[in-house]
Amino acid sequence: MSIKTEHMVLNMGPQHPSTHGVLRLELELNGELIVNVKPHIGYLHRCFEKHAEAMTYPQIIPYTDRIDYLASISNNFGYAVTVEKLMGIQVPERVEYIRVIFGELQRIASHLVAIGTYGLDIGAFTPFLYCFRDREKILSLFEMTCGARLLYNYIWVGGLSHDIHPEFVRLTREFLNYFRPQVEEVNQLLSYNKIFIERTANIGILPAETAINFGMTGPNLRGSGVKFDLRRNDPYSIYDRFDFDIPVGDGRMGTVGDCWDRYFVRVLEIEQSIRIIEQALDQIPEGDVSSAIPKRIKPPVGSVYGRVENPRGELGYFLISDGGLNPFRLKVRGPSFVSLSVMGELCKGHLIADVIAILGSIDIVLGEVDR
Amino acid sequence: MMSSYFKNTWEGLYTVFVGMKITLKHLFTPSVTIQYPNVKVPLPERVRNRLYVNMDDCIGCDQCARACPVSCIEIETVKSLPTENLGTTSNGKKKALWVTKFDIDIAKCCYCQLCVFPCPTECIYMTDVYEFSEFRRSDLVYKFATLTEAEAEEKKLNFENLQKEKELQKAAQAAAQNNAQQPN
Amino acid sequence: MLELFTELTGNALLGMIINSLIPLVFVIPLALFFVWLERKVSAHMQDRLGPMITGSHGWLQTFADVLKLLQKEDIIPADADRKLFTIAPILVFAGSYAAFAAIPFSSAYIGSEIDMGIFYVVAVSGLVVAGILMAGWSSNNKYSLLGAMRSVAQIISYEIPTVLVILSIVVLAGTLNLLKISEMQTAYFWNWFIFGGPEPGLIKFLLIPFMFAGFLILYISSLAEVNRTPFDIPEAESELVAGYHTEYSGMKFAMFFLSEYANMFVVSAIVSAVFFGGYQSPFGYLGNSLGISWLVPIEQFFWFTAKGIFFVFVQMWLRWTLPRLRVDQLMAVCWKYLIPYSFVNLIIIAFLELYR
Amino acid sequence: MKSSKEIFEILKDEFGDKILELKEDIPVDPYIIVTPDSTEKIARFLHDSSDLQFDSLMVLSGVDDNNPVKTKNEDGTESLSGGTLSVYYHLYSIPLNHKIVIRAVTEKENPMVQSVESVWKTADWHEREAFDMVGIRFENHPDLTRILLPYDWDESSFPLRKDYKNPEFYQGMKIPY
Repeated sequence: MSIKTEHMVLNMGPQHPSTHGVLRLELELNGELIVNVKPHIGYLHRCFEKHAEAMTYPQIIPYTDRIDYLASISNNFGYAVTVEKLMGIQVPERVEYIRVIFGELQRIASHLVAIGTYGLDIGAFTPFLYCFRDREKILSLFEMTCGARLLYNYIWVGGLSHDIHPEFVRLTREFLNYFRPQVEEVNQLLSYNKIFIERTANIGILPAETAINFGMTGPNLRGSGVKFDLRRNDPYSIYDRFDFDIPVGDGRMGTVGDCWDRYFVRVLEIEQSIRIIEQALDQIPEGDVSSAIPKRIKPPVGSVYGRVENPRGELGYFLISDGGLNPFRLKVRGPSFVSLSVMGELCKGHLIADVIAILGSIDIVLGEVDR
Repeated sequence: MMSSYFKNTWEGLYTVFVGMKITLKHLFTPSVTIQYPNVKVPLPERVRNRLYVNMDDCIGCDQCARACPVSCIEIETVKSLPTENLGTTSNGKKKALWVTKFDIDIAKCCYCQLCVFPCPTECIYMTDVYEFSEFRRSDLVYKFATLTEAEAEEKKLNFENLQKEKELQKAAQAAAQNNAQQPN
Repeated sequence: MLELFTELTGNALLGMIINSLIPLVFVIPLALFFVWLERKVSAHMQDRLGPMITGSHGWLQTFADVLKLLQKEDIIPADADRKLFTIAPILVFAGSYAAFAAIPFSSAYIGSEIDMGIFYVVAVSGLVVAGILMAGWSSNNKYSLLGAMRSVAQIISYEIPTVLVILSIVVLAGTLNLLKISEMQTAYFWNWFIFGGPEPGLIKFLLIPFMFAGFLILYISSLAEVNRTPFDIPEAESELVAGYHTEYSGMKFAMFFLSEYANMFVVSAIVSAVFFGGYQSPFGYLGNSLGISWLVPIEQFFWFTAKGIFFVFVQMWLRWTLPRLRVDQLMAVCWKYLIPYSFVNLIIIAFLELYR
Repeated sequence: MKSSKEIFEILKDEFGDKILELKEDIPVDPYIIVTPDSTEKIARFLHDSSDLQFDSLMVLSGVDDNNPVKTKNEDGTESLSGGTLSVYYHLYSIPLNHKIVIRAVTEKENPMVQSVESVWKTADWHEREAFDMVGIRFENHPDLTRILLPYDWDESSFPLRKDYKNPEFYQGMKIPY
């Protein structure tokens, strides 16, 4: 005879220390074992797509900042690339280089948050503050250039809002020299820590096939061992000119596609971003940054899907224009939105503590999930 | 099997000591944070904080309000009388409008700087002031218009009178024309 | 000490009360100091400054916090079991306070010199478990319940390696009396049990590595007993919000908080008493060389506190370095690693003692 | 690597009249219009066919085409009704590195498109979003509920439709904006 037991339903969030914002996870538990996970989203829905239909094209850029507020420059970048593709604008060389430098700096900043908060989820508080310390230095570089620390409105359709500061190149080099050893320190403190490895290796394994089927992109897909990076496979801007590697998860500590792989791909990507920035700083030409900005942005009738490699994966803008001053429809494909949908699949059979580890490893930003 | 058991134990202890070495090193490195209200970070020159409007230069063209993505700027203008001289802006543009209302709801402002670029006289710009919290939300609506309410009323009235006069003149002209045409 | 107080007041009961209040005078300021220390240590390890405004380097910050907590509304959730909810923090504090009774602060003061001293301390710490379980159950909150369940499983499991290591010391010392164990390790630091104990000879040197292993095991399991990182899963804030004290606020919360820090000192005191000579100075006493006999207990008290604070500092150091284990891994560390190691350790030490 | 023209030919051969036309004349991305009642089969073919191997659905978006038909009422006033909703599928093949856009057009009155959730799991949430925002119903979808809007949102109100009016009340509460 067996004892009849009931599953316990535990609401994790919307107010919970490690749901990375206002996400609600409905956990069905058998003891501490997860039977089912159902994410409930929409708490941060800000009607971006509806807003966009009432805004002119330049006015949308501040709104794109707020989609994924940890990677604003990348969002600006994606939007600018999309509209330029529809209008057929060729932007000056200098603009392209600055965009790439900023995009990669933003990637480092965003990955630092991802790494730091992941440590925080696992219970290590200190690496989080080391990461934020270095991120602040990047934000200062941004602030020096465009005056804002978080929401930049920097990359415009056809150009940039400001040229870089005369000191920018020197200070960026200085920062990169300072920053390189810091990554190693975080590795020593967190990545190679036995407890951290125990917590993350062999947890939340996402096989490559499932990852592609679920539309995972960016570090989450590469963590599963798929060598796919939009900067290399579908190059936009001038990424085809740089020499960099695409790190993929190799199951060094456990199985390919586990949380540790997803986490460590981000650490390795920081190194590659540094390489790209250094090359770009060497090659950056002189020139004007605002010469290609159209006076009136009025794209022709048509539709375009533009996508860029955001720190979290493929950020896509599906833009339909009816030839007016406002977009007819602007749909955003946020990488976090797609990544979060795999939660239910990943968590089954794990413990509560693993839900946190898995959620942290797919690195979502709720601003982008809900838009 | 047995060796991996001891390897685990060793790794567990060793990586802990490696981590402890790092944190101990940081215990004696100087801190990077500052005591905020007493010490402040110097701000770069391009910093984007509170909006300010230099009304001496404003010509009331409404371009900033149209550029704003969150509609936080409200401008109302009244045409000046031909007899009035409003002066010129610092870059030599002649002013032709009385700005009776120039409100910025700084609580709505998203600090995107889109209003700054189209301004023909560079009179709206972002300053480096970032501490301006208020107890009432209504205090965050900044009124930049220099005219007092009475003055604004007067200008409006002036303009309306001018309009009426013009209409009367027109009517009179039309009537005169009619009169002139009628005999024929 | 008890006789002294009885003589002074002329009343046995009053003497007893004074005798038992002395640790309280010591514990509460110490716990407040530890809270402050924790914040400063964490801040400086993270390149921050920590509290700086209230007093020089913020030393008054915890006093201010306690005053704030005292003034706060005492909230009891509507569906909570009111009686248990109120008793729980008291029981937890009582558990950690009772442990101080058998800890020798110096050769002159020990709350109650019982021959089962160390056994008593381990046993009475078990009272904390009951308090935590009460708190978790009565809160009527799923997070609290999960935290309490984890805590109970954890503390009970980790008592086994603790006791096994203590047993190996008992084998060497031949007594359970903490005062006697401390007295044995007198004179210089090489008489401490971590360096093989007071008896000289070859065996003493052979014992040293096993003593170090024993110390590590005891220290690790004591971390688990007081719910410190990497074993802080009962209150793992990233999973269970705040674990068993999620629903507590105001002074009830403060009692959990203070007893946690008091407990940290208790386990540190035990570690120092069994391995590091307890209140003994590492190199003789100033009072002895100067011939001032009353200076000796004060020096002893200083060394006792210093050692305790050092081990608490190491606990904080670990907390701000390490991530947290998962609940099943925590059990694995205990049952698969610590218990076998401590068993082997005990047997080897017992053999060495046998062939001394 | 196949152009959209080639993909169109392959699909036309396979599905015949289910594939309506290839739109290439407007910038930038050409798309293939298909009928909404067979998207699942087409998707399955696109995913499985060794020539195409569209293993990744980049985005699925619901769009209100804003093309209502004007009808004159008896009393002389004009009223708008009908029109179409579309679902755009942006597909990409990682091994073959080619893209295609598929568009399924459905009636606004009773919008019904076959779900492709069984082919690409990522379509699950995208379809829920399209249902949530534009009101397209997906046949055979396992859990077609609101996703971004609250679960108690008005059942017939879809914010991204062009004829959407801001509601005055939400659950009986006046909305002061």
